[in-house]
Amino acid sequence: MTATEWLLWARGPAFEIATVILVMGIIVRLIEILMLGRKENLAAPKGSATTGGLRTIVSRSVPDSGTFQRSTFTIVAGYIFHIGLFVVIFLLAPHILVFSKLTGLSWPALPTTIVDAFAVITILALIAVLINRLNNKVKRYLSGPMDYIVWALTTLPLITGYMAFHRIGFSGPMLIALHIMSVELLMIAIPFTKLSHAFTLFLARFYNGAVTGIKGVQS
Amino acid sequence: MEPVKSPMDLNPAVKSTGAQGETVGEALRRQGISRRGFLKFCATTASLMALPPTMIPRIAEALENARRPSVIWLSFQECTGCTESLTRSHAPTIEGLIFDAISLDYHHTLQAAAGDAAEAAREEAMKENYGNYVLVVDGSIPLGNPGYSTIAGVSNEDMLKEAAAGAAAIIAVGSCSAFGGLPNADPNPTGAVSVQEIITDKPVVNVPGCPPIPVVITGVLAHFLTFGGLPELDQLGRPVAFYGQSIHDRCYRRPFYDKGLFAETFDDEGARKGWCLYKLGCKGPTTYNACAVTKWNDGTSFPIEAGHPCLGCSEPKFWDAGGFYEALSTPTTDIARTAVYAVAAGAAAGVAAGALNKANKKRALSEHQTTTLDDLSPGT
Amino acid sequence: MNRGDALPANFDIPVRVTEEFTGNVTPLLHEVRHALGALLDKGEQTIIDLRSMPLAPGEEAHIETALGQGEVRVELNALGRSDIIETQYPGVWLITHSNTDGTILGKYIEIALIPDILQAQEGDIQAGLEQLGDTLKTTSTENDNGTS
Amino acid sequence: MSKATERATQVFKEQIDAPTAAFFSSCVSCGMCADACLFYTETGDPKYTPINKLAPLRKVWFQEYTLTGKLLKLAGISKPLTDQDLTDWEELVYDSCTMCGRCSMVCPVGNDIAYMIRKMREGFAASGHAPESLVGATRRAVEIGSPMGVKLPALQAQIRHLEEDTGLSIPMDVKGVEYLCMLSSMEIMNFPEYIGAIAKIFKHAGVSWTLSSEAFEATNSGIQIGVSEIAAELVQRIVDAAEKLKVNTVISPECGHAYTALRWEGPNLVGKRFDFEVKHILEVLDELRAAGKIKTKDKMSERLTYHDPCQIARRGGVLEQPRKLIREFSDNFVEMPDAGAMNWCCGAGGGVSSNERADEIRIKVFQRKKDQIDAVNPDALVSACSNCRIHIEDGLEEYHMELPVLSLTETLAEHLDDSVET
Repeated sequence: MTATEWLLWARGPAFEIATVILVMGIIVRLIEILMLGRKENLAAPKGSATTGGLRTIVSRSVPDSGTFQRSTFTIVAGYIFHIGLFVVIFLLAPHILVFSKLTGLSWPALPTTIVDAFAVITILALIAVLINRLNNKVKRYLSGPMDYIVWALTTLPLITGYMAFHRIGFSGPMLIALHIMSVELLMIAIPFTKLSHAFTLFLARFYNGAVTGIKGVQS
Repeated sequence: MEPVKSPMDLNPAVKSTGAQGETVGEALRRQGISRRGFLKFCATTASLMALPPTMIPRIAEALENARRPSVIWLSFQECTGCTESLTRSHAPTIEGLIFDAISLDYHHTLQAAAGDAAEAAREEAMKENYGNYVLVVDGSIPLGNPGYSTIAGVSNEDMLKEAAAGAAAIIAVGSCSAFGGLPNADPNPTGAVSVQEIITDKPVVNVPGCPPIPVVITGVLAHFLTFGGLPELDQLGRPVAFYGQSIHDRCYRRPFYDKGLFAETFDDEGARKGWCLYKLGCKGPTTYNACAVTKWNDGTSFPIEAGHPCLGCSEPKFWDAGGFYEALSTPTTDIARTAVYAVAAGAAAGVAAGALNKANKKRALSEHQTTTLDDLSPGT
Repeated sequence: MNRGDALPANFDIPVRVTEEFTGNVTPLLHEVRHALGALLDKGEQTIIDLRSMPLAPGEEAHIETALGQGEVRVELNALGRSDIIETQYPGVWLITHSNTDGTILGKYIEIALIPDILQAQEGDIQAGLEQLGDTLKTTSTENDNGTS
Repeated sequence: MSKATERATQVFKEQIDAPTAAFFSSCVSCGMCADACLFYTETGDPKYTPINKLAPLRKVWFQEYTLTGKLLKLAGISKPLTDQDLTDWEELVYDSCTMCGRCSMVCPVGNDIAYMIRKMREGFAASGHAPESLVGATRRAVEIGSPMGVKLPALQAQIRHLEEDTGLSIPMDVKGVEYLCMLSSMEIMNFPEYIGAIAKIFKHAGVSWTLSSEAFEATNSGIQIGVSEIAAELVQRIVDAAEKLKVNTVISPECGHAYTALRWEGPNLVGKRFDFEVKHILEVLDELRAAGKIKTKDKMSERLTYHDPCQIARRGGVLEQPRKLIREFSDNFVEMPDAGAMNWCCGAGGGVSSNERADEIRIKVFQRKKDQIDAVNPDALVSACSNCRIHIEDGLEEYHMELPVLSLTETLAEHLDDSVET
């Protein structure tokens, strides 16, 4: 296959397959979760479960100062690569066009060179996160092969994207094809790995906040 | 009424018999060109071969002594756009001079001879120069049915194979002969293929483009004239000197891409200010060609400069590579519809999976055994 | 050729040059400066092909303005016209080759004491010498004939 | 599959609900819960990472309630729960987790780990994998009425002594009063002064109250060991007594898990909403204070700090009340670092104190509390949970520290202005 054919495959059938797997996989996962249900809480509430749940969805993004001091690296590196991923995924003009085609919505892009800088920072943060996972005894203990595979799947699109932008290693069509295909691998992996947290996190935080909300505690 | 000029008059390069013993230098001087003129010719030749000006003396020396090669030009499933591109100029251009320096022995669009006489000229030239002539091909070759395109009753495939056998070099001019081009576009009714899909035992220089830039065609000829061999080629068989960099990398609008300033429509403020055409479907990032530097119409402009996105015409499959006006990063299919179907299918599958889980849990609950004190310490 | 010529007067060409696009102008002028230094110090000649680099509309004119015009202006007629202009910086020449139709074939900046193309070529001198000799021979023969 | 694993799997399947599935789906193994857990911070052993303590439950969720898990189980790639899993995790789920819920506050994706530990214990208990001493306590709670084996006559004897000592009357089985006071066995046996303090404060505030001879034990071993049927039975005794005596409010004593058991789990365990209110003693005292019914005569000048019992504060929502009450009798109150909802557990909650096997680690992880105390260097520590107090006293002794550990209720009672009757 020529580079052009790879690119066409990546933009065509492969993207369709990845989208179907991602969308179906996530919806199945969410419905699976929701349909397990939870018992009605008969205890007289001190506060609102819904308010608490919604508040925690937001508030859990900001750690308390004690936790920040104890888990500084995890939090700082986590923040950097999550913000980096957000910027790179959602604020690069070519990416916005993909979302526009999917949703019809559009929003302003950041200058490409700024997104490029974010990509570099994000890659560095992810490398730091990997080194930390290998060296931190808790993370090493908790990690299975899947944790490392997921790391690779997350980092690969950033690296191929960087290569595509700076035109390193392959021809233009091949670089873009490789970049899109690496993203497709990531899309396919999301519903079946811990990457699903990108979607289920909202449910998890809500349930957590709802339980504490009823008790009149802010979590 | 003025008599219609024959193509021979318009193009002195087309001769049924060429002075094959002559060198290029002699041929030029015969036309009354001084050595200063020759030097000027060499300078512009270096320029069109994308060689540095320091190469001018070498080019001058080589051209002075190079023998004029015989060129046979075969046209298959094509639109004559490539020939038009090359011969469009009214005045002698440097491309024209290069053309003059060769002996174009067969080109059925340009030559005056027709029918049996033309074919006889071709056969004669091939015989005389066997092993030494340059074969130029434009147009794709239909493999679906040989009858789709024939010349003098000979199928394109047969004629190509026959001509290729004695060629010193094969140049596939235009995207049709290089990659299959328009005839090859989905659904490819004629089963069109490129030259290199048929000729696999010889290197083929691809000069794609729809049409290719004229100086690129002559640049390759000049290279063959000057150095007697083929220029360095990329993976797709294209001369690196012209196809080494993408349109995007050499585009004067690139700074706007970097700044994130894009024309959103053809008539908005961004379009008027000359911003990047990426969002309007520009294929510059995936297209390798020299348009941004050599430009067209004697260096006047090129599509992006005229406000139109690059179509990517020098890349394989460019007709089928997504819409011309669809941005390169976007899916080529109706992904929104696919996503809607996936949502529906996901919901159905999810409800089914959820119902199975629910039944599973219900069964567990129905099998519930009261945990008694005795269960807590099974050992006792 | 002015592109505007073929268009109605009120037609506004949509693509306007609003600023220096490619950023190639300043580096190019630096390159010229270095080459001029090399010419002075080591007698090294340099030719820069202006058509080998991506330039935005108007940038070529910008370069020409920046280089200005100096003392020498030569018009060469070989294979069409060529203009060889010394810029305001002695030793920096702007060479424009055109064809017989006036279409520009190439533009070069040459940094040299005198551009190569201006120097009389050996072959041409040889031919000229022969021609002059022939002419003199003919003249003297005629003269001889006349006096005899 | 053994009978035990079958049972555990079956119970896990009953217990797993939408929140559990959402939590497991969201874990990114970031390890931050380890930094929030004193069993990890003080031992440095990664097996004590809270999320790791849930591995068996997680396995069953994955295999039973996800499409991928079901397929991998069918393919034989995902192995079912084993007896070894249950044996290995017993220590993690009972000995080294107090269900304090600090990890649940820290988890960046919002996983309520304590919520799931509670569920996991159901399966462990049902499959016979609960610690022996906790089983004993549960047996005593069911059969005798108190995990410590305290019977009514013992309570009656303490009441007699208290009435003699204080001259206050301690009502028993009085119908139609405002409050029914529950007690913990620890208070009856170790801190009977609490009962005297209640009597004094309620007399001072002029409110009616009673004890019940049929249900005086507030603690609930069923909650700690993780057997809902037993927990429900224990809660039902209180509900019956409260309904029989027609009280408006049942007061949970200075005990952490008793509050969780009665206030939050109670109605869900017995399957109906209560006709009465359940309040922690601190909530009642603060209401009385707010109503102007509590007046103190003096304020302590010693440097006081307050230890938030996890089930009362973080898991119970009683955070402001103790601080307001302490200020009634102290003008030198300092907060320890992380006080309030993020306070560190003493290390003895969730049944750990009843679990002799956990004695060593319980003392080891007390280091965390010690550091927290050292940071403010108080003259005395006030708390509102007898279990916390006993363990903190143990810990202080073990670490050779001299620090009085006070009951908030008792200290308040000592500083009441006897001259006024509100």
